[in-house]
Amino acid sequence: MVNYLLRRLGYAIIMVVLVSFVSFVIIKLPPGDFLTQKLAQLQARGDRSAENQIAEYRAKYGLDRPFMVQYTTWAVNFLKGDFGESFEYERPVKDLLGQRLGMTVILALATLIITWVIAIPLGVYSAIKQYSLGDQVITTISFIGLGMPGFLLALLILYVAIIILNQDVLGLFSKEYVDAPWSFGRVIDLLKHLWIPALISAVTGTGGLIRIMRGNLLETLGQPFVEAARARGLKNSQVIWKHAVRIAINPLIVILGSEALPGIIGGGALVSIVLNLPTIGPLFVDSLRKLDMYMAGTCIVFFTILLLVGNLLSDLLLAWADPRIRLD
Amino acid sequence: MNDVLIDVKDLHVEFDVRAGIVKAVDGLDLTIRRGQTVGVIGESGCGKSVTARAILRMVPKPGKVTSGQVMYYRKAKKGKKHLKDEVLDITQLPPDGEIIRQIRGGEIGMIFQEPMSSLTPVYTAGTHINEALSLHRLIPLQKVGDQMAEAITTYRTVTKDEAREIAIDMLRKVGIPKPTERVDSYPHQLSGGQRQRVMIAIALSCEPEMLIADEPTTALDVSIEAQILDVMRDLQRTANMAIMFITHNLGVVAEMAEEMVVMYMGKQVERAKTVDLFYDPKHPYTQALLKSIPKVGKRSNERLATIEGMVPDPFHLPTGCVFHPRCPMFMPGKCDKITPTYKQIGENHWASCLLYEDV
Amino acid sequence: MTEAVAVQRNDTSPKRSDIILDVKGLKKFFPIQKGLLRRVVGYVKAVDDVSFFVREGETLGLVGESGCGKTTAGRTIIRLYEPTGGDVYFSSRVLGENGKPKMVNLAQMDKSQMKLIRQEISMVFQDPVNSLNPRMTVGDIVAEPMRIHGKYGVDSERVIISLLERVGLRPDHLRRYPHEFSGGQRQRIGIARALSLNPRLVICDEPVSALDVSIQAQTLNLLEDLQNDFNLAYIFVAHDLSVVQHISDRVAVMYVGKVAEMADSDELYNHPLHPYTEALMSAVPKPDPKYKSERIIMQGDVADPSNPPSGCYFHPRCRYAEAICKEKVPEFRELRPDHFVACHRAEELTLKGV
Amino acid sequence: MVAKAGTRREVKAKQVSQSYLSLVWWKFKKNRVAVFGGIILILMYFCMCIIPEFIAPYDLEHSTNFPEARPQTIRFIDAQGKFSIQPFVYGLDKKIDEKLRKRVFVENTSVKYPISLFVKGDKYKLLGFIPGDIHLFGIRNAQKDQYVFIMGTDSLGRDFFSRIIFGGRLSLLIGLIGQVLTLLFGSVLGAVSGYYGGAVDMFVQRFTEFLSAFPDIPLFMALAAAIPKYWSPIAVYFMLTIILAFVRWGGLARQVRGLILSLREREYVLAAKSAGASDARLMFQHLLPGTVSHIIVIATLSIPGMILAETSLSWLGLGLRAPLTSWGVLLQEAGTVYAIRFTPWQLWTVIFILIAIMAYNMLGDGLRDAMDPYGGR
Repeated sequence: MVNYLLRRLGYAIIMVVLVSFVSFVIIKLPPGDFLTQKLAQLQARGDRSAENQIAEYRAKYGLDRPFMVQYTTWAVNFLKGDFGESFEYERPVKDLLGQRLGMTVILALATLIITWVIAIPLGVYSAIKQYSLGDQVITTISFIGLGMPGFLLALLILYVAIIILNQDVLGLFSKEYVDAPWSFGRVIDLLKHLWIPALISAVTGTGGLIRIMRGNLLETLGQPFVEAARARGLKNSQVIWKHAVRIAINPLIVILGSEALPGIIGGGALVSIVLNLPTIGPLFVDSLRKLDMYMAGTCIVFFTILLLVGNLLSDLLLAWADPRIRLD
Repeated sequence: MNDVLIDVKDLHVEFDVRAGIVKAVDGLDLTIRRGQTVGVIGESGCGKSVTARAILRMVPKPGKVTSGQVMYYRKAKKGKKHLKDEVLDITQLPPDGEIIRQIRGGEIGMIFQEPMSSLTPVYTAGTHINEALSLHRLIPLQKVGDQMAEAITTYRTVTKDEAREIAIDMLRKVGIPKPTERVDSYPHQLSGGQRQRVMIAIALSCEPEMLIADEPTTALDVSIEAQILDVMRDLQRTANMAIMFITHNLGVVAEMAEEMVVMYMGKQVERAKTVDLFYDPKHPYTQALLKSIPKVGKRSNERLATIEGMVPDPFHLPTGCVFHPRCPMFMPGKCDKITPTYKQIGENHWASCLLYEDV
Repeated sequence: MTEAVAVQRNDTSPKRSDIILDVKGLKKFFPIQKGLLRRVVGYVKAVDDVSFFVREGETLGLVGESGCGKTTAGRTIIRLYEPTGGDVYFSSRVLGENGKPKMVNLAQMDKSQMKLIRQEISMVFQDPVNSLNPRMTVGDIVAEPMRIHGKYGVDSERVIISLLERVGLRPDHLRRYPHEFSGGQRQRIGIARALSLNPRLVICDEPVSALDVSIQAQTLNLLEDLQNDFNLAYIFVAHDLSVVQHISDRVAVMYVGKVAEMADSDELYNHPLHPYTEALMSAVPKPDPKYKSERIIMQGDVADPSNPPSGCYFHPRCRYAEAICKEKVPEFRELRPDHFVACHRAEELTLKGV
Repeated sequence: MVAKAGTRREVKAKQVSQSYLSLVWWKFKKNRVAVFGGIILILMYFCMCIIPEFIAPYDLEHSTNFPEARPQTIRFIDAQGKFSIQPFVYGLDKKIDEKLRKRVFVENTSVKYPISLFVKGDKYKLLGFIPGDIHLFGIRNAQKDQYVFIMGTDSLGRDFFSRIIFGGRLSLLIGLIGQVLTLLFGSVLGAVSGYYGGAVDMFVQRFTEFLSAFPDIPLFMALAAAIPKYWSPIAVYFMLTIILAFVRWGGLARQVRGLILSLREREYVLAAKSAGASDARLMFQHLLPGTVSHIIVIATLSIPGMILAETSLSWLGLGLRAPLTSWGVLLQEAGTVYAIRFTPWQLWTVIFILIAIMAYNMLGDGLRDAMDPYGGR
């Protein structure tokens, strides 16, 4: 067990280093960097001291040094908790991310809870009432959800909200509450805005889960141990929940681990952009677009860490939930 | 006839699948007495497993009992105060109702062909036994009803430790080595033979009137099969329960059953005492079946007798006697036209063949 | 064919010269790998020092419980698995000169030589569903070995049709697909495929265990008829003792990767020398309600081939076990003429047959 | 007493023998939803990738004097209640909306433009070489400023329907081409790695693991962000296609590898092997045919992902850019709050994307069921 954990950890570290290095290379790949872009902008505006100013920046951020030096400096600082500075905002990446972390986590949790609370019962219902009207309705809806990308749905909902309901639904707070301290009114306001991302995740996120849950459960219901449990005199509901669902839900743990944790940052980035939500997603996309190197690099590394931790957690969870699985 | 336990009368079970209707069980009569072992034998798809499930009112979808009765003669029993003398038609009980659930596992236990997958993988052997115990051996107060309030005093809930002791005891009874350790084993940590023993322990823990064994040794090796059959015989002797033993293996049924029923394409073709059936089979199918198996220890250079042709397509059953296209005694104009009745042709001997009818 | 070695006679070799296959000390170990780096942490000794031989035109039954290595042995002989050790001598006509057979060692052969041998040895598989490619017609399936060896010619279709008829199928089945057939018929197709190149040895891997009783008898009869017609030798792998006895001239009983006993079929069943054989025989349920026997119940489960017991692998379940059985692996030796056994106490014990 | 056995046993003899493919086709045909999805896709690809110039009433760059005009309603009954069998639209008049402080176009019910089929219009070359000037529909003998905009116009007064048709060409093709590339990479490497094992297998496995350690969308974005801004639109398009294929092949390779591994143990493969079949024969006669159906299903079901990846990347400004027109590029214009408020008809793009995706999903799902014709007949 300890051996297993150590090995997984070692593997994870190698992975993070590799991924961070590769993403650094990728971001560095296009000719020109953030500062060249900025220089062009300043010059276009007719700023005469632009060249000097940029050169100053270049020295400040260490961009004039060789690539390997840049990477190692950043990587070493990263370990110390210094993720570098965002060129775009001219502020430490750490502060920028920290500012948005709270809302990001809240949103991710809300999404997670909504998706699972809706998907699992619907999937179970769909399986035990296979081919019934209810199953067909659920199946149809989950197919639509599967095919419907979140950001397109967000656009459609935005259309409905703006044109038909004539409501301002962007962001997570109304104007008066954006910078206000927490209060009852602010929470209500948050909930008023939260329904849209929640609805979107309910439609798009549950489709796949419902299908998987339905499929797993149908397969499990065909297993002899379900029949054996019934032959022991258990109630139908006990047979289904205690024996069939208990087994059928195990594979979902993997999904929980590999999607929920990385979802904190990456989940719904596109939706967040459409709805202008103050989460990390839009920040990251923007940094990629602008070649804001340290910002983008930090985000990718955190993605990877969350993904790897999520995978590890789900493996541990799975081993705990299913005695057949042994970690070694 | 008061020792009759299960009386299946003219049972019909149909499976309505897309390609048509399969008559899985087509007019079956079967009587099982208390303490008796009845072997049900037949090739795959002959309806023997479906019959077993119909007795427990758990025919899988899309199967349906379309007609017939499964009469269950319930008897008052010491230690199980909710039981009284009554006759129940199992096919008429609500499929997830209180009564049928008392019967399942409590009064009729069942073990299955696949010991590898008949135990829920996430629960230990002990958990499985305790689950059955909690359902049947100790009836919770509120479920029994007022008129028995008096008797309830004899019941009490067992503590966790006691339940564990019972489970260990059951495991010991079915011959599992180191039962105190094995009670905490998960199914995957047990071998196939041990799992089947656990299944038997579960079934027996509630002291049932009857055990339905659906090909319990088919998936096991010969040496393990011998162990399991041995355990079953021992336990039957001590517990005096009936066994419905479903198998396709003539050797197994010869050893286990006093009486046996031969099924072919959903119909019973012959029923007799096991000895009579082996030494004086009446139905051509039974005769052919017995001749077609090689017998260990009696090697001869003779060819095996075979049953010609194939098992018919269940969607297009032959007319008349379903066996007529393969029957060596085929009587043209009769067997392909007239459906034989199930007729008594001797003491304790029934057959369904036109050879024994005046037509 | 320089490395083809002439047969050496030793204990397990037959005294007559009509042997077609002589397996000596065959081993097949499957590595157990673990971890990210796939380190080998142990071996499943599926076949562990197995010796037996088959004579021209006879059937050798290979019988044993699950995990005893009988299927692996069959597959290793025909090099579906690469042997870990040992020799497999085969009397080949293809590689011989002037139509005279020549003993060659299959275990040492390169791929192209082995391909030639494959015309002389073929296989019949267990699973009637999985052993036929669902996307090929029956004709193509039966013709495949011919095509592989470049022997498919103008009149091959006629040959295939007569082959189909010989195994009890109809000429119009030629263009059908496997899913249109029942299990028994599929097994016939598999048999026709195995015979399409006129082999001299057919390895039948549990050919009837997936079939219903009535179909099983048909298939066994067919195999016997074909043997007589074509002078085939069979290695008949099965777990059903009565089937094996019915079809085999000689039987080898395997236990956890080793041959426990090998003898003439009647001799083995009536006068077993190995306690495992005796127990196995007594464990088989007899289809005779009047038969009452003192059954020997073997305790415990079949040993794990990745972690077998010391000494004689059978000793933990053997009721005759003594100290030596725990310590020393018994030698496989010819105790009576043509009767081989691997048991320390074979000489002293008097065992009961069926 | 014993009857003539032969005749009785012939009852079931005459049956039409069906090959695997005909079984698949037969089962697929019965699935109406899947057939419907397939027909929709064929129509879309035909209309948007082969003859978009004919379907679209106007040329892609045809600017008009009607910027941000709302869609005209196609009518059969005019303001006077008169019915005509030929549909028509009303002409547009410029007006200033006081409340919005914005120039808008309103219908002028006194001017009717009848809509005809097969009218002469902008000249084009189908597939780049077949010249023509006939369009599917439009106004016959249209004069200056006579237009029909069934889905409105954009800020430059270009007919939005035409843009959607042309945009579909790039978006639909990128999915298809990207998937073909993925298939080439993925299935070949997957098959080789599953069949031979060894070093190739090691490499493929490690690489796919590495790819999967990268978060999916960020990897797309990072790679797309690395495309130099000054590249020509065509180069960007191809680069993007390659990126899409590159990110996806790992998963496919893994699936194909798994399939090959499981098929390799099938007894019919062992049978061929024991008869001496060559590696090539095993691969092409036995293993690949068994996987092709799965690969096709996987491919069909992942094309929507490709299309979506293009649209979302372009929408984010990381993929295709004007002057190229794809659905993603169109979305970029449509996705702002301003656009939703004032030109919501631009969201028609979303509907088209959804139709394409749903159609692929229906088709793929039907194929998946049909590809296993032996089960549950």
